[in-house]
Amino acid sequence: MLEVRDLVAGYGLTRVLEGVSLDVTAGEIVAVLGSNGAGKTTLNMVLSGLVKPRSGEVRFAGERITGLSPAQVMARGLIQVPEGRKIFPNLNVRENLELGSYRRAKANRAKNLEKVFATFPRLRERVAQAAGTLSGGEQQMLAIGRGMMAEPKLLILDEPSLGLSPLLVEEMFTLIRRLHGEGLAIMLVEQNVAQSLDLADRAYVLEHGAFALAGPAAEVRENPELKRAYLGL
Amino acid sequence: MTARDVLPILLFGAVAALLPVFVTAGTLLNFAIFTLILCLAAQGWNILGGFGGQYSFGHAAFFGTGAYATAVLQVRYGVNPYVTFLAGIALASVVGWVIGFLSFRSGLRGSYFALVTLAFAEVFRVLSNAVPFTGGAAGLLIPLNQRAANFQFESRGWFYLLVLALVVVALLLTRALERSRLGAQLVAVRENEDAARAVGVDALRVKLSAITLSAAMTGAAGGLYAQYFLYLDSTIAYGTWISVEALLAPIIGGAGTVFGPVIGAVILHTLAEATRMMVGRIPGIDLVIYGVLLILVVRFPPRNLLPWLRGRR
Amino acid sequence: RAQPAAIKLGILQPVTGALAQDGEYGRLGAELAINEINATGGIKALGGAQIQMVFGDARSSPEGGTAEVERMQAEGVVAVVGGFASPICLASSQAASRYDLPYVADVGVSDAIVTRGLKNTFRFSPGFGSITAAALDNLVKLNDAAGKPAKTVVVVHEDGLFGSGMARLMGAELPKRGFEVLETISHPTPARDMSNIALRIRALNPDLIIPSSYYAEFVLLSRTLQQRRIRPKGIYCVLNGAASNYRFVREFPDAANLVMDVNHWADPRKPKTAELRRQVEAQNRFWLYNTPMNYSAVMLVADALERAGAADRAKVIDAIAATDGKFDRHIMPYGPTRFVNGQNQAGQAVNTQIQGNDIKVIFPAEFADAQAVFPWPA
Amino acid sequence: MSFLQIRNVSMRFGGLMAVSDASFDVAEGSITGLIGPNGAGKTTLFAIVSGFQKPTSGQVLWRGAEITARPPHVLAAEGLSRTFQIVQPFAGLSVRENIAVGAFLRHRRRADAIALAEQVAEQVGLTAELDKPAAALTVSGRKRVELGKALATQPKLLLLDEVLAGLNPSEVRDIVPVVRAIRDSGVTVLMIEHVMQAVMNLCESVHVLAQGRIIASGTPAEVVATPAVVEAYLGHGAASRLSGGAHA
Amino acid sequence: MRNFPPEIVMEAVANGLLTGAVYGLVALGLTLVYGVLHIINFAHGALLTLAMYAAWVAWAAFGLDPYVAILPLVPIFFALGYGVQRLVIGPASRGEDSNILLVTLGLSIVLENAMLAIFRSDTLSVQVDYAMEVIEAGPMLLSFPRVVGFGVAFVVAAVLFVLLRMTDTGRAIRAVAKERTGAALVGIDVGHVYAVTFGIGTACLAVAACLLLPSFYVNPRVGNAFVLVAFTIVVLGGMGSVPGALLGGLVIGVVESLSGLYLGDSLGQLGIFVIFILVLLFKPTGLFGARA
Ligand SMILES: Nc1ncnc2c1ncn2[C@@H]1O[C@H](COP(=O)(O)OP(=O)(O)OP(=O)(O)O)[C@@H](O)[C@H]1O
Ligand SMILES: Nc1ncnc2c1ncn2[C@@H]1O[C@H](COP(=O)(O)OP(=O)(O)OP(=O)(O)O)[C@@H](O)[C@H]1O
Ligand SMILES: [Mg+2]
Ligand SMILES: [Mg+2]
Repeated sequence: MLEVRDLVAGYGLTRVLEGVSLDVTAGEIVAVLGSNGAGKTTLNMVLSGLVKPRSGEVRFAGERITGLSPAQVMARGLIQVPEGRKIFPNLNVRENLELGSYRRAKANRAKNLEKVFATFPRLRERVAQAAGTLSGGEQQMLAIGRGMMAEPKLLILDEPSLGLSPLLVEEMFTLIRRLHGEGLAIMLVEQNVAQSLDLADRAYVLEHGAFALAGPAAEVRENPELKRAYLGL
Repeated sequence: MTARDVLPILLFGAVAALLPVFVTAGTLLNFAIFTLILCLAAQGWNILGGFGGQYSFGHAAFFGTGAYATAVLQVRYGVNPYVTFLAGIALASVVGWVIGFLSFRSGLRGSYFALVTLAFAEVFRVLSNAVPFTGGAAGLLIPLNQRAANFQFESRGWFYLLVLALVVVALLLTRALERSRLGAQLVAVRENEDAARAVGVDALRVKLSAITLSAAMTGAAGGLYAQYFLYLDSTIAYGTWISVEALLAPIIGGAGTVFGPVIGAVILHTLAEATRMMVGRIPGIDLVIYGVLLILVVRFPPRNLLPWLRGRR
Repeated sequence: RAQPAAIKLGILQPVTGALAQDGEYGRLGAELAINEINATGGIKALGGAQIQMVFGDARSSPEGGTAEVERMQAEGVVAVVGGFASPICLASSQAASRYDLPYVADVGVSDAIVTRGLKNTFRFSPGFGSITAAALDNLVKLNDAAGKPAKTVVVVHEDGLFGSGMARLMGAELPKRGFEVLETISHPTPARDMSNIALRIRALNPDLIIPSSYYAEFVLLSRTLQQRRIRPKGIYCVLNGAASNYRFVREFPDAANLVMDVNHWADPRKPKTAELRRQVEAQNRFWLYNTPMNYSAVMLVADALERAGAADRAKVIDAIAATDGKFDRHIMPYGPTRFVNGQNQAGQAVNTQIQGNDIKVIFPAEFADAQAVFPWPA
Repeated sequence: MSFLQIRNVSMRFGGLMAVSDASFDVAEGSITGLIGPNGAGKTTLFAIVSGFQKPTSGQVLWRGAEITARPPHVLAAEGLSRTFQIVQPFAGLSVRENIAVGAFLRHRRRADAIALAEQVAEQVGLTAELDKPAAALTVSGRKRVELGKALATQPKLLLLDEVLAGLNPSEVRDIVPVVRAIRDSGVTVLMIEHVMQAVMNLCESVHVLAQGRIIASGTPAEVVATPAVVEAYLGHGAASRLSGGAHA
Repeated sequence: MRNFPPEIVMEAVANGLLTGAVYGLVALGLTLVYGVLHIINFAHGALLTLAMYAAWVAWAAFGLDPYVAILPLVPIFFALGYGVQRLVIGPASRGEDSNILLVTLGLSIVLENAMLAIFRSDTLSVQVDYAMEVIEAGPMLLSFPRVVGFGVAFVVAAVLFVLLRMTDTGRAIRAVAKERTGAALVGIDVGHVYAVTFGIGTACLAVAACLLLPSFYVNPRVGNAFVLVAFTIVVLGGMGSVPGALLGGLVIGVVESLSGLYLGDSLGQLGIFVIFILVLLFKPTGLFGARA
């Protein structure tokens, strides 16, 4: 479904990604791990079209999407829930969610809204509150909810558990599992290494702009190098 | 401040001071004097807007106060112009402090601050046009009396050197500010006021210091203007033209850098002068060209083309 | 014989910015004069030297005027004519004085222009004091002649130099001459709305309205008065932008008819005036006072050049100062020219009235080409 | 006498009680945890303690004296410093300059402030990024800057709002000793944290806030065993992991 | 202070309301552009002037009544605003707010002087037979063109309000105002939304121009007279708020009218600015409190 080949990207004079290749096939959960600053978010930004790659190719559902605008990428069903949430602080919760289906799945808006509210009852309680005044965790729920409104084919989650209480983290992983169960392909960027690996089918470990490790999640988990570097064991 | 901080400024002063030696053409001296006066006004704006991030659209309020104080006190009360010039600076900084106190205390930021300064300048303009002691709508004429003791010089060269000296002082002050605690705190307030407060920056005090200093510099520019052109009215003193001039130069040349306003003012006025030459049968064409060049300068900023112009942070 | 070197003459006008309209018409006048001089053999005393115009845009600001004077000086002009607005005239004549460069102000009415003791500065036209004095005298004469129909007055003025000064004077002088000033109303330029002024006037119901505004504002005012059906016994303008402007007469004949003005105006009895007006209208421009005034000021310099016999600044200054009644190439309704401290003592404003499709001079009698219609027929 | 006392603090936003009648103490020299579900009012409480918001009612006492609603910069000067959950860097400035702003609080001279900033940067592991603009840092870098700025004010009480969020387990492991070292240098720490691994490791006592109220207080071990806390905050999975495999 | 008979005061208030609605329309464009681009559009006045010239040309060259000219001018000015943002302001400002400021400033210089070059400095007006008509409302005489202006301004404000609140485009406009990256990620074309916003703001000016022209005049600097008032209104109404702009316009219209009546038009301006400063100092979110 998603094929990334030899992607090189960066900001100004610095190169962040130095030839990254990765695949996500339909219905699978892929975890992308890596220390801080490894370039995970940059990779997501390139996939979503917000950062233009210097070379390399991205294909989605068989179509080359390198260099497309974020709107065009998004319209094809590749949806990202970004790091730092990027919700619309001046709009209320409902409006935020409705804009999730600005370019996709507009017809099913009401239905999907219900679905999101069912997933995050807290959001229903806050429908008319300006999103900027939500607590950190509530904002994270809103961001995920907004992503779901677009009926993604592939959902990229950039550190979705950031700032969530352990209970909610657990619920979130349950949710990811459920979405996955419904056939959704997910690319999960997480610091929560142990739980991500439990969930994922396959995993990539990004280091210094390139993948140092890749393979089935179970194998990656057992890799001693990973244990040392990321699990603090 | 180290020698490295001060040297470029002194060098600039020294080189610029040679101008009257080589150039006697009134056109150029007149141009240089006017540009330097605007440099001073712009440096004032830069302190508050560039370093402090508080964009003012009403620096005319300070310019005009400096100008009117300089003129009114000598015309109406016969005070020596050098004294009235200093009084103008003092009065402008008081006005700066008061406007700053009112707006910063009520938490005005961003465009709200910009608009309130604009409104203050307008209030001053309307008032100065109506009250008698500013000469009202008829304006105020400083009697011609070309003696150095009278802050009017037979030869323009002297006036030029005096303005240049003041610009150098302003540059040194800005550099000192940049290197000081106040400067660091000011920049911090610009970047993120809440974060600055959290690490112990008294944002109100810092901003008030900045606006006071800023107003003083721009007020000095006003005083020089009055003393040079010897005529003032409400639109000259408090008109939007000077508020715009004051912000244009630093933004073009690099806001929040010591040399930004100077570079910007020189670029802008050279452009203006150059296009002025093109005045043809149809009025306005030259200004159309000027406007287009202005947009192009923003699009391709000279500070990007010439990185060394950028001025060290 | 080789053609003598052209003589450069600086023409300074604000053709951009707030005063652009006036500057345009001023430049037109100067151009027409220069063309005429050149077409009729140039400056004869200088072997028929042609006059070359060095034009400068004062950009509606004093510093703009100053910068242009500097440039003209660098280009070696023999004199500068123009300025239009008082602040521009004040600043630029002073800049010119550094170089002993003769400066002839075209319009600038501030009396400070000729009272600073600058040797180089002249004004051919009347200043503020003499204009307003004439305005008052003529008003009294007009009212007396009509049997004193007007007793109460409302003064409306723009809040700049012209308007405010005029209003202050009217406030002080009118009561001495038997008029009651009910109210003095000022407005900014540009003004967005005149309904309030109209309302106040309606409430006060004066016999006479004395407005002093720029073109657009007066048009707005008179149209609003018309719309609100406010009809005093007369509208008597002083130094007004519109009541001496043919555009107003053409576009709003109903509002314009019978409005009076005290202003600069060309002498309607001189054949040259009509000829010049035809030339201007042939260019699709309207006939405004700026044009004849600049025409006349340029002629003044040309006359001085003839008498000086040299394109030498000091000699030109002396020659202008010595101008006398023999100077007759101007087209203003002035008596014999005589300069005292740079001011032409004969310069005077005249009363005009819009009558039908035309602007007529109604005062003083020796220049008048029509009878005043006052009070307005009901 | 207690170091920091929070007395019956309530905060209302329109119809919402973000904090209601919360009271607890922080002992001098301790590392105290404040945990609770999302939206419980933890950050709001920090904003109140640090002077950014004025509580609807209640008091904050600092070494016995009331400091409620004093402006933040005054509190910072008195030794009370906070970090922000949504990091607030001086985006256009370099890391060095960012931290130096904090250092200027107690050092008038530029050289001194810069020296202290560099020292603090080392402490929080930012030496390599000193010249980078703060805006170009990754999440963890920004969190460290946040910590560095606060530390550079040489506080007596440090309020840390989720500085560990976004760090991977090994980075969390790296930063735990940093926090401990801060405490050992004489700074009292009050931290909001969802990373229970760190809370268990670091804190001597923990207060749990839920829907604006304190629902439990005690040692980490006590608190994670409290059923109400498990119910509202931890969930059973985390609770069993913590009590089972606790390697504290 | 002078005492005016009640019918005069009433008429002053009515006039203020009528004029204020059109001010509100001018402010509407400004508030919208401000809300999204976060910058004060210095070219607003020049664009208004341009629209007035356009309406004048429509009348002088094509004999189009100014009210009829609204129909072609609104789409034309929408396109113009769209293009200006897309092709000039956007690229030239490179995303920095202070640059947008300069670019709009440059644009205003270009426009104002281009109009000077093309139309000369003369003051132009249209002559339509209804310009002098009045509607008698009790003892009051209300200018017909102003009554029309009042009505149309309300309709435009209502349309815009609905657009911003109820449509996705409107929500997108508001979303982009605060969170550009987030907007891009939900598939909003940020550049397009900026341009649409600028286009709408400019289209508002086209309407305002057509409403003003029958009773007003046009010269190359006429727009400036309205910009300062428009700023006041925007602040009064809360930046970015559509109903605020209209209400603010009405309030300012009445304030201007009454202070003009009692203090004279010159000092009456002072009244507006003092109110402006007080509002800024004590209720900077605006009288009609748009959410911060
Ligand atoms: N806008 C930017 N300008 C310049 N450099 C940047 C920018 N954003 C990120 N970087 C740099 O790019 C590198 C990779 O950053 P990125 O955000 O992709 O990392 P990450 O793996 O997502 O880290 P984290 O886990 O902290 O989120 C870092 O070194 C960072 O400093
Ligand atoms: N300015 C405000 N206006 C309205 N409601 C607010 C405001 N600030 C916070 N809230 C609400 O108060 C509640 C508490 O918020 P707070 O940020 O303190 O939570 P928190 O405990 O820090 O949560 P998290 O762990 O998710 O960061 C939330 O429901 C939030 O929506
Ligand atoms: Mg990241
Ligand atoms: Mg929080």
